Amino acid sequence: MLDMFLQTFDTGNGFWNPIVWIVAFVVIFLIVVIIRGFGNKNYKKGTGQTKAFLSGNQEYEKTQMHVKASNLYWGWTESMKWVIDGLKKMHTGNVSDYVLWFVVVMGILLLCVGLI
Amino acid sequence: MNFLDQLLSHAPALLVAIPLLGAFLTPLIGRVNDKLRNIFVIGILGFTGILVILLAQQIFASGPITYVFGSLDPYVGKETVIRILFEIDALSIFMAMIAIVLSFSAALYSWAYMEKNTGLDKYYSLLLLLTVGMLGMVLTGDMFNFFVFLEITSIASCALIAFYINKVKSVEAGFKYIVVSTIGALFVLMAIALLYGQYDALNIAKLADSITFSFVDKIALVLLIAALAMKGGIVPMHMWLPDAYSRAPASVSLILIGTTQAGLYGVFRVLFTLYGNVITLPTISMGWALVILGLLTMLVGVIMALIQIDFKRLIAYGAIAELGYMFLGVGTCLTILANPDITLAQAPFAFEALKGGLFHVFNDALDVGLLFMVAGAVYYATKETSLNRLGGLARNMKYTTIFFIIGLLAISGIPPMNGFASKLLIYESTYQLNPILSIIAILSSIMLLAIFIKVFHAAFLGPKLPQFDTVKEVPRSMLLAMGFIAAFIIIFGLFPDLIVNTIVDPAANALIDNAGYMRWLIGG
Amino acid sequence: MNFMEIAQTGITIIIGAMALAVVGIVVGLLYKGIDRKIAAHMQGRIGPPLRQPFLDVRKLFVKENVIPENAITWVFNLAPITGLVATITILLYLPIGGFPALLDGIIVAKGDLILILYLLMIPSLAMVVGGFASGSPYATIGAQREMATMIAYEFPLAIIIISLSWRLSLVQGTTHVFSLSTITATPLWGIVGPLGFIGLVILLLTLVIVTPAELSKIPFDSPEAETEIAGGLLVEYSGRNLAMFYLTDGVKTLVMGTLIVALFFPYNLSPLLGLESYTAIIIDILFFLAKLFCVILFSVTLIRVSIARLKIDQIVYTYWVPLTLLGLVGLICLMWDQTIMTQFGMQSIANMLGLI
Amino acid sequence: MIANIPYLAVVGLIIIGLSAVIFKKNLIKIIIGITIIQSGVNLFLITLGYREGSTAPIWTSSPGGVMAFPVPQALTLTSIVIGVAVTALMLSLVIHLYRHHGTLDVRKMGGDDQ
Repeated sequence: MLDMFLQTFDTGNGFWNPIVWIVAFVVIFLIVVIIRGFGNKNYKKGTGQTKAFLSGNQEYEKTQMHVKASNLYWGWTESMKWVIDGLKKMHTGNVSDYVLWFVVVMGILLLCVGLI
Repeated sequence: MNFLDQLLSHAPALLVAIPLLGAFLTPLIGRVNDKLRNIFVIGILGFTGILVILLAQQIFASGPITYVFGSLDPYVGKETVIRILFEIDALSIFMAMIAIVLSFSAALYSWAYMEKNTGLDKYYSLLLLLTVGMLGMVLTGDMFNFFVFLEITSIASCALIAFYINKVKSVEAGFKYIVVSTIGALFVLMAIALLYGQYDALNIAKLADSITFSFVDKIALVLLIAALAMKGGIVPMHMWLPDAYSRAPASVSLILIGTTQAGLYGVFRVLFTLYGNVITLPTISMGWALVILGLLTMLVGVIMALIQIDFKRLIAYGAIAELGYMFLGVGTCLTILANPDITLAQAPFAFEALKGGLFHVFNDALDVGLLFMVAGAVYYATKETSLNRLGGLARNMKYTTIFFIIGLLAISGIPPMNGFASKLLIYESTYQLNPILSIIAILSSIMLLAIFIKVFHAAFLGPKLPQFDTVKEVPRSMLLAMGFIAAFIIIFGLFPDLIVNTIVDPAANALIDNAGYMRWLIGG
Repeated sequence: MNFMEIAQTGITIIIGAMALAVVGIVVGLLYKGIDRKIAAHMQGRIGPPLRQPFLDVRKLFVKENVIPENAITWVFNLAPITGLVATITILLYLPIGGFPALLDGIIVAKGDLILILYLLMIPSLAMVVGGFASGSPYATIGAQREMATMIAYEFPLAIIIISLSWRLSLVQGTTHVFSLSTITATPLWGIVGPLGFIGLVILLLTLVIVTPAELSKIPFDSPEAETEIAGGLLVEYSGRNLAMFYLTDGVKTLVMGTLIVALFFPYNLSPLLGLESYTAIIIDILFFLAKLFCVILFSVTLIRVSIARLKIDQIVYTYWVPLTLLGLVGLICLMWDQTIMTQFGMQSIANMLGLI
Repeated sequence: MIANIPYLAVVGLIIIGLSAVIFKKNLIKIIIGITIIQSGVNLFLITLGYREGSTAPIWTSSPGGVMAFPVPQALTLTSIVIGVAVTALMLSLVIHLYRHHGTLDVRKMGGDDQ
């Protein structure tokens, strides 16, 4: 019975045993927490120490300190702009186009089964 | 024969009958008391769930069940098979489990989530009807029945998507959904009529037995695959999906995952079972078509998800990307099956890929479902879905944050969550068909991670925002529903071998075992 | 498997994990010291002593552990620990010192390359989450850059791993081609033909260029970019939390080095010299450390000294276009090696030229 | 040849309906397009079950002679019923859209955001 739960997951080309990993993870976690425990725990709460670092500038309002979702991954969107723009153009939000795509796929599949 | 056996022998019919009856009783009970109605709905779904589990046990132990309505024998006379029958094999019950887990947690979640809305009697009725539709689609052994249940699903889910009828975007999404799914369903009906005209049968097994892959069959195949893939949200026919998922109430989005997967089930059933005897005949293997559609689905899904700023819309695109994995896994198996030069035994990876694809169906339902519930919880607490205006919620909503982290790790396939196990199966099998397939699959999984990390930052991390100072943790029923799904995720992640051997392996075997499906027809 | 066996395995895992944690941290820091020393010499400086990383960690442990007011405390504290722990667990699956991986030899439970690929993401993920959780704009910018870099370099990395395993799956009689024990037991260099050899060299080159990004070293360290965003995702970290990240960096260098060694140079000296027992082990470990040194020298030290930092969109472009193409060329070489070279191999070329 | 006319009509109806759905910008016309497709499919089902000179199979005691096969007719009936429900649902949604936008032209409604 216990065996069934401990069995290694074998994909035919590789292995994965979650239980072993979890055990190792927990053990190492404990060791690391102990090592970390040697460190200094203290800091001065509520002083300038805990303010966000902005190269010495005054901190902005909280809402402005939060980087918004649409600003993330700039580097990626910048270098993949052409793909994204093309895809955005594809998503018109018009139901007629949705049906048109359906017809297009039907055409392609007809090609696959060898009718056209 | 005691009561339990009696119950079990009619379980296939009861699975559909009980929620159907419940759907029409719900408004009546709703007149008495709101709480009673909620308990009634959850009870109905719970009971159906128990029946599914009992039936599943029986099927995994002793093979597929054929349940004929109104008779014991599917035949009328010697030849004709016109009786309606449910043909339940391991794959059907596997899909039924997914459907029932999703609807049960949706009902649980709705208790608090929908509490402040009016028209809840209708809401719960439709929710049960939607469950009926999904269960019927996966259990039925009859093509026309399949169409009817497909239409039940479309109508019920359309009404649920447009539940916030005063919000114009919801109505718009509902309209798009009904147009797309009606056209899809009509083409399915057309294909059924084509098959019926040729073979004088509506029964899947009977049709599968007599199919010859004539000119008309080819047209029917294309119509069925295209229409059902559209229901399943496969790129490039996926555009209705983000609209519908993001505008529906979160609890409805949760069940919609089930309906899209029922569409995928249709695709698999048609390709493997209905056209199972003529699988090698198409000029270009349909398996390659599935694989390429799957790759497209993954890539378009992740790229579009990465640039979304609406919480639920982003998850919807993530869900699309996940659908690609299933198509990839199942398509890989189909290419091998369709290749007359290679048998399945010579290419063991094909079966592994099929298992991976099917396992991923379940995992995707759980992961995406959990994320939708988290999105709903965030909306419930803050009345905000735009990621550009959220932030810092981890302080106030600790449990929701933890559930989100679980969902995030699971959907991007970080060990030791369930997503990793199924993705591992897919990566380590599809590469043998072509290395590029695995490479793109790995890439999209990493992009999924990036997508949800972005959400994590935008919604949960960051400084304490003044407008969310008073935000409180969501009510217990929602946490309970999230915990229910999260428990599944963790169990599936920790014991992948057990799960694959007990439920996924029989389902995969059932899908490729055509003779088993037609057992009652060809003798036995 | 009875209870005794399970207990035995459990104890093995626990002891092994403890040993690896210590070894990983010490060796990782040692190589960090070596790296700094060599880099300094290349730039005409004397450089810090070899034990400087140890001193750094000790110093960080003494410093105050500031948790900024904008941070989500539990995420902020948990991220560095998780990163370090996940990195150390990778060592369990890698063949260190020429021996089979810890989990390979003793019990049936093994991990494979895909698992290592995913586990390698966790430390970066921890840094990203930690950066985001600091609630500082600098840290956020750094974290999202790290994530973009991760998307970028995983593409070529996936190509390398899948190509190697795919080629290995064509070799007769191999099972479990993703497991490291199979990979180290059948080095591909001897199996492939000339075109495949070129393909392997290309893949190795790609992996060497992926490594600095994996370790966020110059030229791919725009997530940290001290000069522009003041340390990026680490800007709010201090004291023991920063020390955790420092250790993670050391262990991760060791992991990446070991991975390259295991994938491409899994040879041992002892069979060649005909050594046995203890001498063999010692020689193998020394040889392994030497190999590791070479790999780190080329993939980390040389690159970081000689190239300037790239912009984030340049990083994405570098990995998604030139390096992906390079990886694909490597893959195609391996594929053609199978089809073309069997027909037009050395033998047949020699035939055509009339040499035979 | 004459027996094929219904089938040609089916194909014609479906193509007309599809083109209405794809090219018309008015929501009501899109719905009309869908109902045309529906009629096409229903016509196809009916044609399949048609037999010249047969009687409808609604007798308790059969008078003899050729009977039409009831199954396609039952299918058609079901399909019509479903069609009515779907059309009603679509029209009610369009009413809501019209109330909000004051137009039925999709171009003036503005699509959903990306």
